[in-house]
Amino acid sequence: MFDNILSILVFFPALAALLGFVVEKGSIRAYGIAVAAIEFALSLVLWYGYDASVVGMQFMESLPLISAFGIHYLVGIDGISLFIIVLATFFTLIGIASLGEVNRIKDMILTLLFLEMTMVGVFVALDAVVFYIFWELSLVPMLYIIGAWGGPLRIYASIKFFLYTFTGSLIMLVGMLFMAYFYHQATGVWSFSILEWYRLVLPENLQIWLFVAFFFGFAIKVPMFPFHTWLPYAHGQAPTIGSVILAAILLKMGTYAFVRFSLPMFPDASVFFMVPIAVISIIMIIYTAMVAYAQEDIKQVVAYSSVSHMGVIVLGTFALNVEGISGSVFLMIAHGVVSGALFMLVGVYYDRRHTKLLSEMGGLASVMPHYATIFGIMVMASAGMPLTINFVGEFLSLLGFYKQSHILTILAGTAIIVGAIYMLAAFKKAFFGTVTNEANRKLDDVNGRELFALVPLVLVTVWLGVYPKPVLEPISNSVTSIVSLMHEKAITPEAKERIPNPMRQDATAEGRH
Amino acid sequence: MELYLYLALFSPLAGSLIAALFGAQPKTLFTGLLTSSLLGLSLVSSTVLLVHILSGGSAVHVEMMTWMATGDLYIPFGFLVDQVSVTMMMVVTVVSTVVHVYSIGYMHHDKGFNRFFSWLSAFVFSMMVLVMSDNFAGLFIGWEGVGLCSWALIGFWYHKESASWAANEAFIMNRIADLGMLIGLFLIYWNVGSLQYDRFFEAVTLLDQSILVMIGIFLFIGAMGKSAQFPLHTWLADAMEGPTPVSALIHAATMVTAGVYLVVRANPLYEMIPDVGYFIASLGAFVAMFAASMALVNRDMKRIIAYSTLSQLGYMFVAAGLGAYWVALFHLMAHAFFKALLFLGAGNVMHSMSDELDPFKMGGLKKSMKWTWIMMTLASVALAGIWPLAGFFSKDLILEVAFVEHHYVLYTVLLLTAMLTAFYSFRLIALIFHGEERYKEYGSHPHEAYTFMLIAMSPLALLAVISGFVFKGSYFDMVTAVLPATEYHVHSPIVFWIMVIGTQLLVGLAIAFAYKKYQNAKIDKVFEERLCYKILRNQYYIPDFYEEYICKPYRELSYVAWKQLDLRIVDATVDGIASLLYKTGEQTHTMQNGNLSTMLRWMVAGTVLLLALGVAFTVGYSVVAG
Amino acid sequence: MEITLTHYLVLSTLLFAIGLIGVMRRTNLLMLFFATEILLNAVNIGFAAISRYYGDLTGQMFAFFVIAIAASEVAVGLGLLIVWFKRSGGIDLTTMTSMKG
Amino acid sequence: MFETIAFYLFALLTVVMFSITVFTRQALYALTALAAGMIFISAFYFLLGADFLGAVQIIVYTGAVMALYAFGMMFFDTTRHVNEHGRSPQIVFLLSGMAALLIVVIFVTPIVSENVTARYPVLEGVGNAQAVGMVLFTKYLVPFEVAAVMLLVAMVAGIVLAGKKMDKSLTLMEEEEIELSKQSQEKAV
Repeated sequence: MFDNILSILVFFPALAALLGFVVEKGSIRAYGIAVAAIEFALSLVLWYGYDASVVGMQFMESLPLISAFGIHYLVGIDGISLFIIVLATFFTLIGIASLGEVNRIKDMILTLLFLEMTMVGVFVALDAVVFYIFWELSLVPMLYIIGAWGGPLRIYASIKFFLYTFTGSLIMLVGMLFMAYFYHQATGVWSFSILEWYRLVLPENLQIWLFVAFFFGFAIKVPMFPFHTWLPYAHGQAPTIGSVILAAILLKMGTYAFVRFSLPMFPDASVFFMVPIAVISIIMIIYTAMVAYAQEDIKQVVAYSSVSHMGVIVLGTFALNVEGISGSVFLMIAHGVVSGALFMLVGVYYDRRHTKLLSEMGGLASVMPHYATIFGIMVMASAGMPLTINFVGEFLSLLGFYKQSHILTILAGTAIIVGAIYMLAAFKKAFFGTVTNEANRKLDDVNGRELFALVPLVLVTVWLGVYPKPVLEPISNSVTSIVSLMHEKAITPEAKERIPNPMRQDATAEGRH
Repeated sequence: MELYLYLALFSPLAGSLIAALFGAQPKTLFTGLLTSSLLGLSLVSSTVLLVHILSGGSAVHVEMMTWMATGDLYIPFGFLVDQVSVTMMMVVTVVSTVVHVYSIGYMHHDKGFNRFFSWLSAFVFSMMVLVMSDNFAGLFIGWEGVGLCSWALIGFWYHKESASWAANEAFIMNRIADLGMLIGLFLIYWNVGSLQYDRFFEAVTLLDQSILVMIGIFLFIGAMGKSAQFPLHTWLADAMEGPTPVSALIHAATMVTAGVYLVVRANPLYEMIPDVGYFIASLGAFVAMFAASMALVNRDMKRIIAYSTLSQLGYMFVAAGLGAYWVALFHLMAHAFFKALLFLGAGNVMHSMSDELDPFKMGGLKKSMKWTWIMMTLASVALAGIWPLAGFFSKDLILEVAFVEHHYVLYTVLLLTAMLTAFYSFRLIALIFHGEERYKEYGSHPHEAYTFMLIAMSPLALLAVISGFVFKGSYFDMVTAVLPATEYHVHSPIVFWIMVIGTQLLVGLAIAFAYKKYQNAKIDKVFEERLCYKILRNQYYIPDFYEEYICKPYRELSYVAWKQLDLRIVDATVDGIASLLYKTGEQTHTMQNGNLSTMLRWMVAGTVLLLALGVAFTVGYSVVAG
Repeated sequence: MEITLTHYLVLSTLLFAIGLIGVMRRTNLLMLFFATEILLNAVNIGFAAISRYYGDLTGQMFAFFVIAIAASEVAVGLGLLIVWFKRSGGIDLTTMTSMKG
Repeated sequence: MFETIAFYLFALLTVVMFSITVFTRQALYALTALAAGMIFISAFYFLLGADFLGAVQIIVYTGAVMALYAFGMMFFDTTRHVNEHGRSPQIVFLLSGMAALLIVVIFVTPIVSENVTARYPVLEGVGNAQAVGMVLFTKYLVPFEVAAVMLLVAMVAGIVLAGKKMDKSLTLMEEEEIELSKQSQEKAV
């Protein structure tokens, strides 16, 4: 039954969306929830069917598209992509289910379903061309969501978002074409399959050039400092659902691509660029945390906090050992859950008051106690409280990177301080004190529809914080295979040394109990 | 035994979660009773474990489940009940049960009654995790958990700006220290390959000295935050914004002593690095003196007790730093009892004086609050270290340790501090309970607390009296199974008696002086004009310094980073590129003047250019290749 | 002297250049069409020559299709020209500036 | 020898004819010269053994296309002098010259230096028309049909655009005009 599950997973929402054009407006919400629920159930089936003990890709499907150039429709997943896919379907479901009253709700739901296709597509693609197509396609629904349902500056924000990320991906495309060309040079065969590219050992100078080309595409998507300025605009103008999906899934494409492309394909270049990237990450962490602290709009606080956390993810990725990379992949999930929830929470207030300014809030804890509680949990998760989902990821990422550099990790570790500062400051401004604004006095607490979205997120936050094993184990196994591949491929002695061989570690770790 | 372990650990959690369900609802007495009785269960289980350990049973070690496992890393939820942790468990459960019961009365009128109990029990759970964990990661969970609960409880009255500010200050300062702790953990992992205590302690002897020093320093930085050691001490006094039972439980008896616990727990490590130990001891002595001096002139009842706590923590660190781990732990225990008692007594006073904190506005309360007076006096006597109360056995022992280890400077500092301690403790007692009834001017109507609150406090009073001479022997026998069993005896009996009696006399003098000076509570205007008074009154201007030179620059820098850097430079660069392209279009659109002929010429020109490029590249390529 | 492919290509290019001159120089639309015809035919010669010298019919096929396209272009182009003439009364290029950017 | 002479002769003639087309001021001359040039080009096709193509060239260009142009010219009344004030003719010549040079370089160098293998080789013992037919109706059947459809479409388009009812074409009218014509029709009814 798992033969074509990935293709079903990718194309089912899109087909359902096409069909959705004929669905009546009154029942479109139910239709959207049903489709998203089926899709989510399918992704759970996928998780159920996933065999954590197998190394390598699973549920592979291959269909030649342009055989002359070795372009195949090649999909498959491993532990790294599996959970991001589950997260994507999950967020689409709760996003549609918790959708408030919006104009043109039909367009919104269908757009979200198309977006779901592109998101899942990116994470299952194992062919660079297919990957690129989904990667670019994902911009279109997002552009539409920001541009059509956004705030007053929506046109500026959406065009900035589109052009900025698009520029990056074009540079990435050049990198991909060169990679295919080098592959052709080396083997005489054309191939765009990532798995084939893994096998190619490139000289270091070529690796560096290609790494840089890919880096632009990924870094803008992440977004890494100093390419991050599109994000606050996009978040600031996007409707709640847009911000949620953007923060939870779309940003993860960049970091996921680092793990999927940059590390295994260019291990030496990864080592070469490790320190500069770590420095950029640290700037991201501290600088954007400070910027977040200065914000006057709570949504911008969350937006900048996203950038700050993405810094930790990138840092963990470039730890180049199993602990760090597993941690960063786990943190992708964690950050998706937590920042998605935070954006939803901001949306709850926005729906009631149509403002996001901190100065308009104040003393909300006494008016909306449940809201304050859930917000508090998410703030604490975001600040990296142990036994919440974020901590596991941050701990492992920083732990992994500590192996590479002491000083840089100490600097990066300030994430837990500065993160607490801006989060608590914003939380205090919004929720503590007395109610100063009369308009806030009669606000309703979270309603059932919002709870439907928020409670599962809270549960996941705590569950994976206490018992991360079901997610961490498959991730760890897949990361182990990537790291050992990198170790084998590494040419320079420095890279050999920087990237430990996890297989050898496993042998010694047998006696750990 | 495992069952008792789990009962002791998880019944506070269960209480907390159930109370949390009613968190947003108006007061239900049920939550208070439930959490208190569940804590009682936890206390009983801890006692069973204590009896088990005391009767020579082996340490209980369970591994509940895996927490994190990736690569080489393997962190379980493992719990260890040995002699050290069972002592801590007893301290935590006893004090917290008392505080819970007491709070039912104290929080009686509060809107957030249920929320309070939920957080209080959650705190106890975190504290239990902290002390029972068998690895550093589990310790860190508890470490952060108590920080979180402390944040929530300090800021419990969130409508008060000062309370939520103090909560955030406490949390963030602890976070700074936690970073050090985290780095310590990373160091341990990458050098040992495990975060389990036993694996680490085995490996300690094999590791490089410099690495051990680094680990020791970073772990101690973590301890400094939780135990509010200089320079991370300012949060503790501000934390007094929380309800008084919270101050008793968290900021006197348990959480702040976590740092001491960490050093005691990591004793094999600190054994190996006596230099770091000496640094810890020196810092402890400094903080003891420093905090006591601030307590001398303060006019806020709770802050005085908070500084006293800080001072006593300094004592504990002196003992721990000098390698007398069992002494540190012993003082921790004794201190927990009498300090919690003192705080609860202060809570009674506050209750009856409608939350008045200035002792100069009280006076003569012993008539209306007899039992509170008795208990607070007992606690103060114990704190001052008068024989035969608990403080004598634990605190004077620390003085002896310093003496025996030939650290005479530390000894002198500690002795002076002991006098100061006695002075400010009895200054407080004298101001509150003796002399004229000044409160009448302010229209208060003092009344004794509920009887059940007094009864709840009585075990602490009892323990403050007896825990010294009753428990010392059995305690020593028990903990020295895992801690270094160094006995500290002054060899010459004459010196010993001079020391003991001398100390007692000095302390007695200090008490008498305090009574004399503050019986009538005359505010000495001349004295208040003096520089030294101002310095002490303003806590050496350290909070102002932090505000002026750390918080404010950070705020301003943040603002600059956003407005100037992010918007003006980073974003403007991007927009600049975009507008450059746009301008180019504006400039060159004259090319598209609509004249087909012109456009055709441009087209041909473009074609020529492309062809030329093609030729150039082909030629270039063939030259390079050929 | 043997006539080689190069001769034909040079001729083709020469004719193409003449066509280009026409395209750029003419401002009368009809004459512009003439010039495009020259361009197309110049290319056709090249196709036919290559086809001949490599013994491959593909070149001729292409020339064939080019002719078909040229024919359609003339039909549609002249139709448009007539429309334009009816609307504006002239077919001078310099009057057609509605595409001004 | 004959081929050489024929090539140079026809080359000269074509260049001259096309030059006249491009440079003359008389539209009629231009048309006539173009038609002549087309016929001379067909001569090259015959020289190259592409008989069928040559025949098509004569029929399509000198027949159909030229006739169309002739009709067009009558319509526009271009017998008068075409006044063209050429601007900066140097650029025109420079650009076309360079383009020609570059094209020669590009096409000649690789073709002379490399061997190209025929994918659809000319069949031995079969006439050109037959060979063309065989390729055209097998490999290029679909493009051929598409071309046929395209021609049909072009024809229809030509008729529609140039047709009598053109002044009523809705696509080319302004909004107000359409409204006006609608109203006038309604009045008539």
